[in-house]
Amino acid sequence: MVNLNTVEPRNGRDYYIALGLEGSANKLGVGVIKHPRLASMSGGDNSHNCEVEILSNIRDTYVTPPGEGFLPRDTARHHRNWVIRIIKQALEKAQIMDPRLDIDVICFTRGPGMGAPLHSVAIAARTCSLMWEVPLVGVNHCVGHIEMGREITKAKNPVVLYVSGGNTQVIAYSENRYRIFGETLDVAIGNCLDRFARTLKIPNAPSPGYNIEQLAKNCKNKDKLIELPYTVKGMDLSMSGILAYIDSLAKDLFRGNKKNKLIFDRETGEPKITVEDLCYSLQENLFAMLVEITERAMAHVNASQVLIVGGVGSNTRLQEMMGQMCKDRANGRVHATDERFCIDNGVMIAQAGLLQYRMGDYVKDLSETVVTQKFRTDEVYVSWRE
Amino acid sequence: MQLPQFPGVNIEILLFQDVSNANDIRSKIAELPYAFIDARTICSVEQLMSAIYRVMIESKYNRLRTKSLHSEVLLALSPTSNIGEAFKKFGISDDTKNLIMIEINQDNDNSSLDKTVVNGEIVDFNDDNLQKNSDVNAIRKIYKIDQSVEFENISELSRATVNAIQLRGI
Amino acid sequence: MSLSHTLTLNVPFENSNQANIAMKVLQPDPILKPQDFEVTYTTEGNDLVASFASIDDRVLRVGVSNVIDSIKTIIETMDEL
Amino acid sequence: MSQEIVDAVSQYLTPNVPIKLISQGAEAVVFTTPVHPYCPSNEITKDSKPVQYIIKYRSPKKYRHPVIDKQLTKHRTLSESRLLGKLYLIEGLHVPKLIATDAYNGYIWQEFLGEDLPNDCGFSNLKNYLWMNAKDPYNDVVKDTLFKVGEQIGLLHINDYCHGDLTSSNIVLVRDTNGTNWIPYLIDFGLGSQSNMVEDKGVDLYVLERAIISTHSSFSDKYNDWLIEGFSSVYKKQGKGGVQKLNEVLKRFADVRMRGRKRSMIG
Amino acid sequence: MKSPSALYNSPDITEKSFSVKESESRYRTTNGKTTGPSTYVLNAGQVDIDKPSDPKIDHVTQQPTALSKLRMELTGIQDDINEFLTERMEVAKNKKLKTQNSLEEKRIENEINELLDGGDGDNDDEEEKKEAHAK
Repeated sequence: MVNLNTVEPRNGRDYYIALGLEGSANKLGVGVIKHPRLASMSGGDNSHNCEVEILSNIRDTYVTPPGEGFLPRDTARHHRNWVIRIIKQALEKAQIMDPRLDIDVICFTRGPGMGAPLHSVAIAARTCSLMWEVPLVGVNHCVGHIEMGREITKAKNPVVLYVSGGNTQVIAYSENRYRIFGETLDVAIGNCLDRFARTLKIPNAPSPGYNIEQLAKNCKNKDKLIELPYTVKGMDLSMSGILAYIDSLAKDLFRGNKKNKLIFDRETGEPKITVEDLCYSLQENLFAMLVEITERAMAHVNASQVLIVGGVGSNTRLQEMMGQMCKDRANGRVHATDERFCIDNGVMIAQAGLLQYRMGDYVKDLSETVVTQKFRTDEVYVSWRE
Repeated sequence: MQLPQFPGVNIEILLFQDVSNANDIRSKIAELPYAFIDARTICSVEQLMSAIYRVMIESKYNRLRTKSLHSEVLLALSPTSNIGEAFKKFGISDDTKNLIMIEINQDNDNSSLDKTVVNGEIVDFNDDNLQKNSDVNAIRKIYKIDQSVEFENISELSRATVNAIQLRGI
Repeated sequence: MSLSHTLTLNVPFENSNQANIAMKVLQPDPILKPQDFEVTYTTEGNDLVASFASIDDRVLRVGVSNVIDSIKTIIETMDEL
Repeated sequence: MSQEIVDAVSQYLTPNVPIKLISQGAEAVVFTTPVHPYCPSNEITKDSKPVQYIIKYRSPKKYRHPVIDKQLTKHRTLSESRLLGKLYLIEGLHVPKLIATDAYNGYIWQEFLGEDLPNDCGFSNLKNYLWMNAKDPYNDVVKDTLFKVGEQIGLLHINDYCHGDLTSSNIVLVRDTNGTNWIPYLIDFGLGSQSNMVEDKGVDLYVLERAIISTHSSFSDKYNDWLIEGFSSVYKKQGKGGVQKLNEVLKRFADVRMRGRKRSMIG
Repeated sequence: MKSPSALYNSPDITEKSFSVKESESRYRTTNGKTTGPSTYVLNAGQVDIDKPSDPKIDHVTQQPTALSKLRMELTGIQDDINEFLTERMEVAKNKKLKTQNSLEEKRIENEINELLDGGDGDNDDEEEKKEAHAK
């Protein structure tokens, strides 16, 4: 039996407050949340319905010059130099007067992610914990996304499609773990889109994927589709071949390689396709694959709900396709969150961490707070679900 | 007989033994509204019906490759798409002793099947009678079934022919 | 090769509690290349003492600078929060 | 299940072919029917029980672009039919019998295999079978079954075919004539292909291993060992050359697994 | 409050000590010389908007708090140590070029990069790091 009130709120309060710190990639996020202590939570799996109140959600993104990726060491420097200021802002916004008394738990991302950035945030988390004498919980980043998504959408037991710059996974809950049913065998979807954006030399702001989405919307030739490899392997998929192929098409287009008859008209030598067509075809192809593996997982575990999380999850075309798929299944429903929660943030770490804390599962020795670059979603023991 | 998916179509199938006028039938085969198949090439009801089913599917989607449903049955039986070859292999020859006569009637009229065209003994169209007359080696050859593949019984061979029939050209 | 390149760093905090916290924060992280680099943390009164030993100056430079970065974060946390 | 799809199928099949929906997989809707498409005599077995046939229909997927949809439906219907035909000829390999294909419309008729497991454990695919055995997870029959499943995959691979979607739902168990042991059949070849690439084989094994881990986590180590034992036995029968091939496949399998684990790099 | 200090030792030189010289500006800033953005991003046109926070000023004394002072002094000491060790590395490098093969050189180089990126000592993540860079 799950008892989410295993640990009572501190200082006789009738609510819990958690501080969440996220810094696994180029986003530094700090959030403060509140859970009322509900009697109904003592018996039963209500972890998707904590009546969370978001007291603050502050984010600062490390931005690189156009066309450049982010190095771990520079990202770590960004986080290190901003983390205290962002924590301060988040506490002020949340009107936390005295963290020693007002915070129940400090949650930080233990992994997966880039080692140095994770570490720089962990140092701040440990210091706060010792200074304020507040317990710590190390959170799996992916589980953070899932729990935030469940809480926001109230989806009790969805199949989760987790799509971001570094991850592409189809996840479903079973026996106290979030099991990975399908995933990419090579590059992640976000990474694939980002790299193609660089080939197209389109801006990185606000995000490369967003700009591809806009170009795809402007495609004037939606009946025709540029044929791309379709590489679904059971519940897994592979994207590197698709990327290499569409990259070569784009390069031929820019270079004016008239020999490529797919791109240039045999007679006139005029280009037959545009950058918009490429973006549209790429999205249609990749997203069809994502929806298909999600549907495969749904069929496998007999689920009817889907939750999309991660940065790529804010793409409206992906949401639309997923919605259509669900509609054609029995009572299917798709849940997606908006960019506040899709994109990495501190609140999601607080949400997953607070659930874990309320089950009495928090750091007993600081050696448990060592960050880890590799931390699979299914390694986490999910005590807060049945 | 009718196929469940094609209720408006009547199919008549007659199996003849000891036919004496194969030569004569061949000479006027173009005018006769039937299909004639050398019974040596058929090992089961399933094999022949599978081909007829395929003919009906092709017909429904206007994909017939020959002039009539009857000639299409011979093509459908064949593992290759060469029409001439199909006729040669499955059609009757002058020395054919056992044959199958088929009428596919789409107009739902009464059968106009003229049994007198064939001089021979009509026996039940069933697996036992077909197996008596079939030539397993010839069938293996026609369907290009590797000698290394061993069949425990005729139904396994039949299954291989069904696969070939369903998969032709795809 | 021996860890013959050493550096001892002394960081005086306002009180022993702060020095202690800093030590506890730094201690858990494992040494990435134990055969090339070592670090131990102790406190002496209000001071945090970090003793580094390394196979050469390169590894020492990276290791020491990383630890100082962390100590600066610790100090800022205590200062601001 | 959307009624729209059922209606379309009923209309295609005519009222002469009564259908019962048994599953809505990701790419196909599966029905059973007692009616054989062209051999009425096959509708009753020797012990005069009515026979069931499978009708598998790949319905158009509205979520995906029509061009992709048409192509996939056609490709998968064809390759599944083609593989069933070819695999049937491989000695020792068990696949359902292909009865008819309508590639224009995405229909395949197949032999119905398997049964309903006792105590409401569901249909006799490997997934449900392992769940049924959860109370006595390591009994001899389970071991025998998993070994035989491994053998089936070994036979598939050694003949240079890949399944492409090896999950525990895509392996159907049929009781042997004694009724004690189980004979595994591989089904669902829509993503299958003829391939001599170690990569494809490694991915097949990885997909199955993960399917076992995610649905039968507590017993997955032993289960996967038994599968691999059965798989290896097929190669080992081929002597030195077989062992060499086996090692290549197993090595790639390990590589694919590592790649998978490594993936969880950046949040 | 005392100031931070450090003491260096190696087989070829006698002790080198580092201490805060209060008059010098490097001990009175939070923004170190040797802890800026990597040359890689600076070359790509990066403008540094991620400098460390300014020292906290005590509103009574109008002076930096003791901890801010410590942080600034430590920043200066860090620069001293980094510059000193970098200089020694250069010298060692020139010596080494004559005597040692480039393989060993490369190993150390790689390891340093790994340390900088906070790798957890698992060597098979090289590929992923490249990916992270590519982003």
